[in-house]
Amino acid sequence: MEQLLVPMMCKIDKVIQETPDIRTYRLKFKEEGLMEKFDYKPGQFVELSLLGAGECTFCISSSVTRKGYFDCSIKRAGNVTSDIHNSLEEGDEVGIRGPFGNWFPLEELKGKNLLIVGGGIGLAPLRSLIQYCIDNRNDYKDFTILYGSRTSADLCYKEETKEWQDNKSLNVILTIDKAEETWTSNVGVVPKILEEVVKPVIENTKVITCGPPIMIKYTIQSLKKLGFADKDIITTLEMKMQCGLGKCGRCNIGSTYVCKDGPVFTNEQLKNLPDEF
Amino acid sequence: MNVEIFVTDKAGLQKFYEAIIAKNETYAPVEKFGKFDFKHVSSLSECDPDSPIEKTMSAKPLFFPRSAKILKYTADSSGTTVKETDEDPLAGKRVILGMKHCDARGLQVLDKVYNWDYIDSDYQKRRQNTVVISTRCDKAGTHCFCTSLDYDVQNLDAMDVLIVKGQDGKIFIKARTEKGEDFLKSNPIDSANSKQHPASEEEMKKQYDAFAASFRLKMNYKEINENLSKIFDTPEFENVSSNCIGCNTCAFICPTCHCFKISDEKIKDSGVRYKCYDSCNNGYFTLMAGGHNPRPAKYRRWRQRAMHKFVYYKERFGENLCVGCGRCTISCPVNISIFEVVNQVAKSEK
Amino acid sequence: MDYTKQIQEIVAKLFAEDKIDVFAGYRMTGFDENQVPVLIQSSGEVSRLVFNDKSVFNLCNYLKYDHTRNKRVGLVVKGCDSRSLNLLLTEGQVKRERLYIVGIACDGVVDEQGNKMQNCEECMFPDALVYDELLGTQHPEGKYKVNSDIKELASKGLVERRAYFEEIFESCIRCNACRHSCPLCYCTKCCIDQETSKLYNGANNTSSAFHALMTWSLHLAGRCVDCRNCEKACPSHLPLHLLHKWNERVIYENFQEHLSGVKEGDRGAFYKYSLQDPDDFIM
Amino acid sequence: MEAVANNQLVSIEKPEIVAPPNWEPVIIGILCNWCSYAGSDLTGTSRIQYPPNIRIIRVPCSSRVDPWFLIKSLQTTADGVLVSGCHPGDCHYITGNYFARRRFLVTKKLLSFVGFHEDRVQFSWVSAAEGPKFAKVVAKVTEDIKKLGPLHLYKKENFDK
Repeated sequence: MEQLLVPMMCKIDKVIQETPDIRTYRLKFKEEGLMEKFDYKPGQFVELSLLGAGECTFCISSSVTRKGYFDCSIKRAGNVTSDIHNSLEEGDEVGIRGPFGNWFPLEELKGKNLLIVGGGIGLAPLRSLIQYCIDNRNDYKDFTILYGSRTSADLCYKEETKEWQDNKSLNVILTIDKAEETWTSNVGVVPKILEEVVKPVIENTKVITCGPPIMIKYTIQSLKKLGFADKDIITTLEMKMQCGLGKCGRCNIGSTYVCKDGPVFTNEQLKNLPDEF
Repeated sequence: MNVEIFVTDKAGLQKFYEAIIAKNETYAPVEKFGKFDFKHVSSLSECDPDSPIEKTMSAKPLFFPRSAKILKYTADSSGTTVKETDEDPLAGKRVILGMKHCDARGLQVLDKVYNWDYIDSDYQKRRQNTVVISTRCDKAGTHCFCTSLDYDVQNLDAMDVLIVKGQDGKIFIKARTEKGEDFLKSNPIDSANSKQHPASEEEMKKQYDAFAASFRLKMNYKEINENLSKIFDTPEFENVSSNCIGCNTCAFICPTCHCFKISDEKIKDSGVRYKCYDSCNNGYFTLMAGGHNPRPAKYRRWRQRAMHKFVYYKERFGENLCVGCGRCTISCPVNISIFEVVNQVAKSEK
Repeated sequence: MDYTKQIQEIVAKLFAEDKIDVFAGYRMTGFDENQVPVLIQSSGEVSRLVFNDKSVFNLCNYLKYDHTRNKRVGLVVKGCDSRSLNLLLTEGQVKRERLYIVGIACDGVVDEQGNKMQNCEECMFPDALVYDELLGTQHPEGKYKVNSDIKELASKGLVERRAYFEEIFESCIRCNACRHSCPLCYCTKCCIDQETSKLYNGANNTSSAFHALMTWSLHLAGRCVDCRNCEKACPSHLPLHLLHKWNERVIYENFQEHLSGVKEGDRGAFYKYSLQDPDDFIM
Repeated sequence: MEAVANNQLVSIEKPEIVAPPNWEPVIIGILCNWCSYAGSDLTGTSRIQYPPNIRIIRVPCSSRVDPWFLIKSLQTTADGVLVSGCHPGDCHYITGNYFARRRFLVTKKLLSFVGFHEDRVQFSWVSAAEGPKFAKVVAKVTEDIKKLGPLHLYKKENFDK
């Protein structure tokens, strides 16, 4: 066990300040050859450790189709993440274990319309999927992205969302909670925009959503109202984890280990879990 | 069942123990402050292999240590170097004397979680290199209920050598596994009558029956397991947990609790990362950095504990996590009994 | 010492008059002579309450949990418990008007083997010091006695003492039960809790145990009331009272016979000073 | 104690630990900003020599010194700790050192109770004008701790001396 818990060292290639409290760290393995072997799927997560401060779970926010690096987007929230924000710069080293967990059901999504609903930092795991799908665009039909945050400053991946907006094969809708002077796009919380602006086609569509717990709750409610089946709503859960290996017991929800059986669940699976997430 | 049963007496057993300690790396219960903990011993006088169950800590720390080093690191201008940790002190060939049956069962249960998906090689190594010599208790403790759970106390695969104290000072020693057989071959019992007795088998059974009859606590495990799995939302959990002070002792001394945390100890530019025990009764156990806590209230944590022991683990791995040793009840400062709790909850209406 | 009947009557009356929302008392375990603390929410449960010389646990501990927060609470206190309650009142942790205190003039409680507890043998204040109602006959105030274990240990040599305490710290399993069971440890973030403390992220090993127990006992120095909840909670049966009693002795002998929680409004020894404090150990 | 007879320096708490040749103790000096730190400054500017074993940490007031500082010092590098502040009555914050004094006494006594030699932690009042006294205090503490030998109690595991 102790050996499984030893991380591989990574170098920080680039630090991108996404919003005042979110940074994206572009990482490369220090040891040669590891980067090529590091194979992951959208939705999986890694354990990133700042030695001396601790270890935290982060989803990989880039796709394996973009070779040579991987991204982790980190929001300043607790002890370790503050330390990461305070002390890590380009060229510094962090430990990485992973990838762990399951992934978005890529095979199942093939030939389907995709509706991606994200909020705040919740776009990070979705970005991995979006990048993957853009790189395999022909496998999927209509592709809609709805992304919202509290203010325009809190929107992540600004450059990239612009690219997505310019991409003719994608339908990208951005929204913020409260009106701002310079903001020309939609205003309103995500579930409201989902019902009033997006008006998704229900047939042959899979919805993938991620965001703060409260947003997911209301998004799922409005999706149900719109007529989506539970099995077509896919979300990724957040739980406190320490090992990622199905041993430490923190991510237990009932008899489910989020780190092994998740973090990607359909709403159908979630309904069978005890209400402890 | 053509295994030889050795019959000896008390003096013979003492000699047997002494020979083991002299020849092998041996761990046995050693008393400190009125509590027995498994420690490395070099003579029989230091330890007491027949320590009472109420006062004996479980043998879990010999397989899943209270704090294990994961890595050492040093950082300098050229980067961070992760160093190998020292050799695992528990990985060598060793013998454990005086392990209780419930602890042996605990190991069997832990095997499941450590051997699914990612295999914990360190734990496995410790298990493989250990010969477990388990003595059957003469009498049940006040809080024991091992006989009423989902396993057969007499036949546990984790016990390599079984010692049973029969009537008239007769002591039966029997190897239960190949490892145990080999061990008995290399550590022969002096002055033992080593023929196979069908009668001995019977006498051992008799001892078990007397032992099983001495239990104060008995539960209908199947019914409790079924009922508990249905009543997740019962308010009874709030009642039974109201006087819990959340001290975490129960998890730390439990022979099957296996949750851990990873913590770093840092001094200047170097540090060590440890894996140490943690408890689900701790409010911070599931608290996430953003402030969201799936189990903020005490009763939710208690529910997790009780359900994990009696329902979830069974669902997932097919075994009951609680082994019925009663240690949590003995150590609880406010005398909350998990036996009482699950019985009370299982009886409650949804 | 058996006040079961009186307490049941009092609590029934309190519920009838709607003076309290919850009452903290003791009930029998149901299978042996020992008792379990119980929080009673309605008059229907009053018959479960008992009080006799097995009522050991200090109930002031429950004042820090959600079940009693912002509620009108009734509770039973013995002499030592009332001292801790006094401190909680002084430190602003509980409001006097929300409490209904049934004080006991305590004859001493016994441990699980039936022997009188050591702290009761040496108890200076067996009667509840703060109460709304006092049960039993009052005792004369005791005299300060140096704990016999402390006397014995202090007379030993340095190396011997070091070896003895090394055993204690080695046997500690770092479950923090001592902290959680202490009525005076009400901080929501504690410096010996590894998860909340940025000061100390240690393992469950000896050096961490030393750090934790020393820091903890120094935080309780001049406040500890010797109720021995910590010792009851310790799964390794460590003699934690040694640290506390030693501090108590140092403080009593050097700081104008300070004893914690005796007077209402009197804070811990470290919250005040005197010009007469010893200065000779400082160069 | 036989080892002492052979002129070998051993740890007083743990006689089985022998000091390496040319061992020099490490002493952590926690000094209050207003008096003792200024005093140590004066010692330096007056070119008074004192042993180099002391590593100085500046704190706002001796009352800022949590007993935890002493415990952590002793658990890591230090063989001894010196805490120094303003003379009673001279505290920059009026009463800080009176409170500190109580804590120091209890900490010192408790440490000595659990098996640290009394002289492992020492305290002094040194004012900003007492440069020579500071040098004397440091010399005395260093000498005391040299006699006690290296400290090897409850050291953190990753600590390499």
